[in-house]
Amino acid sequence: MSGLTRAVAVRQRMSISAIVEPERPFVVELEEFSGPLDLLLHLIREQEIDITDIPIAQIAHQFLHAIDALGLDEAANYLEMAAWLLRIKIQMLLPRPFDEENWEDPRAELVRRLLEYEQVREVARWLEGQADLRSGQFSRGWVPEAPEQEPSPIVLDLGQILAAVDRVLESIPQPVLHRVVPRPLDVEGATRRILDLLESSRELDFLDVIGPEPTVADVLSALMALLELARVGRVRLMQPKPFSSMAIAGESTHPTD
Amino acid sequence: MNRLTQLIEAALFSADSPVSLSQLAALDRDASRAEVKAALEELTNEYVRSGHGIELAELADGYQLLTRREFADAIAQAHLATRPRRLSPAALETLAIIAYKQPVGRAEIEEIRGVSVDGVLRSLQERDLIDVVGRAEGMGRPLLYGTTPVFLELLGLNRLEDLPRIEELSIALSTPMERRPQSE
Amino acid sequence: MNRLTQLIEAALFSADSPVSLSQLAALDRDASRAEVKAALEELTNEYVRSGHGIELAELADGYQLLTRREFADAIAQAHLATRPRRLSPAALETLAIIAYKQPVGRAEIEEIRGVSVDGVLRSLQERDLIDVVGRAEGMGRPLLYGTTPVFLELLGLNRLEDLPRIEELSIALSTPMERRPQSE
Repeated sequence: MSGLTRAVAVRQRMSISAIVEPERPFVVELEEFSGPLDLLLHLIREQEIDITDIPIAQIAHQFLHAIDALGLDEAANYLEMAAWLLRIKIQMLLPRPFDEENWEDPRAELVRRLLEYEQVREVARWLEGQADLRSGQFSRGWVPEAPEQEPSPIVLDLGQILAAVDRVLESIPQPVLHRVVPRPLDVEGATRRILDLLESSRELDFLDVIGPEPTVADVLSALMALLELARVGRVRLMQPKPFSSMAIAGESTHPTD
Repeated sequence: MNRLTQLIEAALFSADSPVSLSQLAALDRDASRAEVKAALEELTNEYVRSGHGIELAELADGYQLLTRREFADAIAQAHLATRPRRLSPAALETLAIIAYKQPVGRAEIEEIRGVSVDGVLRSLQERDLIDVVGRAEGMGRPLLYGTTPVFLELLGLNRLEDLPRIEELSIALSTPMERRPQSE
Repeated sequence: MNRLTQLIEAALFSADSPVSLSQLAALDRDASRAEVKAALEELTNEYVRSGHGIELAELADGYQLLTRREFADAIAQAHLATRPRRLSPAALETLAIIAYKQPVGRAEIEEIRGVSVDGVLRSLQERDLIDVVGRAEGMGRPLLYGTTPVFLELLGLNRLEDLPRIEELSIALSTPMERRPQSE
């Protein structure tokens, strides 16, 4: 029996060492842990540590390492826990008073919270089992409209409305002073397209360059690409007469690259 | 009833629309169409024989379990098929905005909620929880909405001033909903 | 089956959630509670005796017809009905705390779980598993949450007292979840 527990523990340790492997710093497995207490319990349980006597320096170190490896080191809740662990670690280093009886273990509150959280998890697992059991039974799928009925009464209470107000308030975005609309100009793409076209024909019309059914962004992108290509001497731009379409000629006489 | 009949009964019960013969046949790959048909017949007979409140109906697009017609009135009167409806979160949020910002136009509500509220406004109006209370100045003179006496009644409030003040709500607010509700 | 049993069967069949005893009694004003209970028992027995695919379940302080567990896979595979989405660990933990400590505010839940539960609370509320049941005294008068009948329905429980007693949990604690769940 203990062999099995052992095997499970070893496997879990392997999993955590995979997580903290330095060469995989960006394993985002946030979903793995439902919070800092969960991660902490995981570290404690996989090493079969006595929860009432946590080697705080070791655990604090592993916790910091794990949140760094998991990319959780910017999540406030995890940072808060890390800070707490470090504080307890320091408190443990302070000299104890002579009368040990009056010494209050700095880890006491942590232990209390861990145990409380474990209890929550036990209930959560029970709830999950119940929900699974219940989901094996379907209720009536199709419910007929009642014949010729007054519209059904509406239930509404103050709590619901207030909760809705809270939700609305929370969702209100910061005041927007001005909006910058990103223009999807693609000058690089247009440049590539123009150079490709020049491969097959020496002279182009502007209409060839912008393609069929161009958007404003397409036209602008093509125009800016042409101006840039002209500036570096890759193309020559000509307009035979006022308001006529622009003619584009490749400048092979200018072997810049 | 044999196992296939039980399975078909359970499937018909949990489906949300009539179920075709081929869908029923897909329930058990070992069952032939003839066996499925025989099971349907067994089910029909069982409901008649033991005198049930439901029956198996064959409709154009498949099979469906239905309550026997003679019970419809009693059920409707007991409001079982029409249980009190709760408002959706979307409706509640829209209602909350109107309660605190009335009179308010659609554009302003949509700006706060970040989604179109067309359908929600209509259904709130149909349920008599809000009503058009006027028109704004300016382009297109948009309709302005406010809450109705039914709204107050459902909340058990005497007047709009009985709504909690925005400052009392859990989230402190910097800007938008600073206005206190005004009674007309 | 007698007429009252048929009527009750039809009524349970047309309801989309558990129906309370008093709602069932309202179906027939001539029927006593004892007669309604006897009819429910007859219905239960009839489903067992004739071997039906559905059964009568007692949950969320009411009665509901449900398919028998053994048919769930076949029905789901034939796409005639879908099992509800499973709850995330975060949602389950939050529900566990609310179930045992209700009415409880957000701050207390967050302290126990060690994380912000804002989004989880909202989604549990949208799924109708929890609801605001009041407001605490003191600063900001925070909202207090409790579980709903839908929560019981989801878990197949009849009432909150069916949750495991704290003494039955393997991790015994002196303080935190000392309160026994109270039914409303």
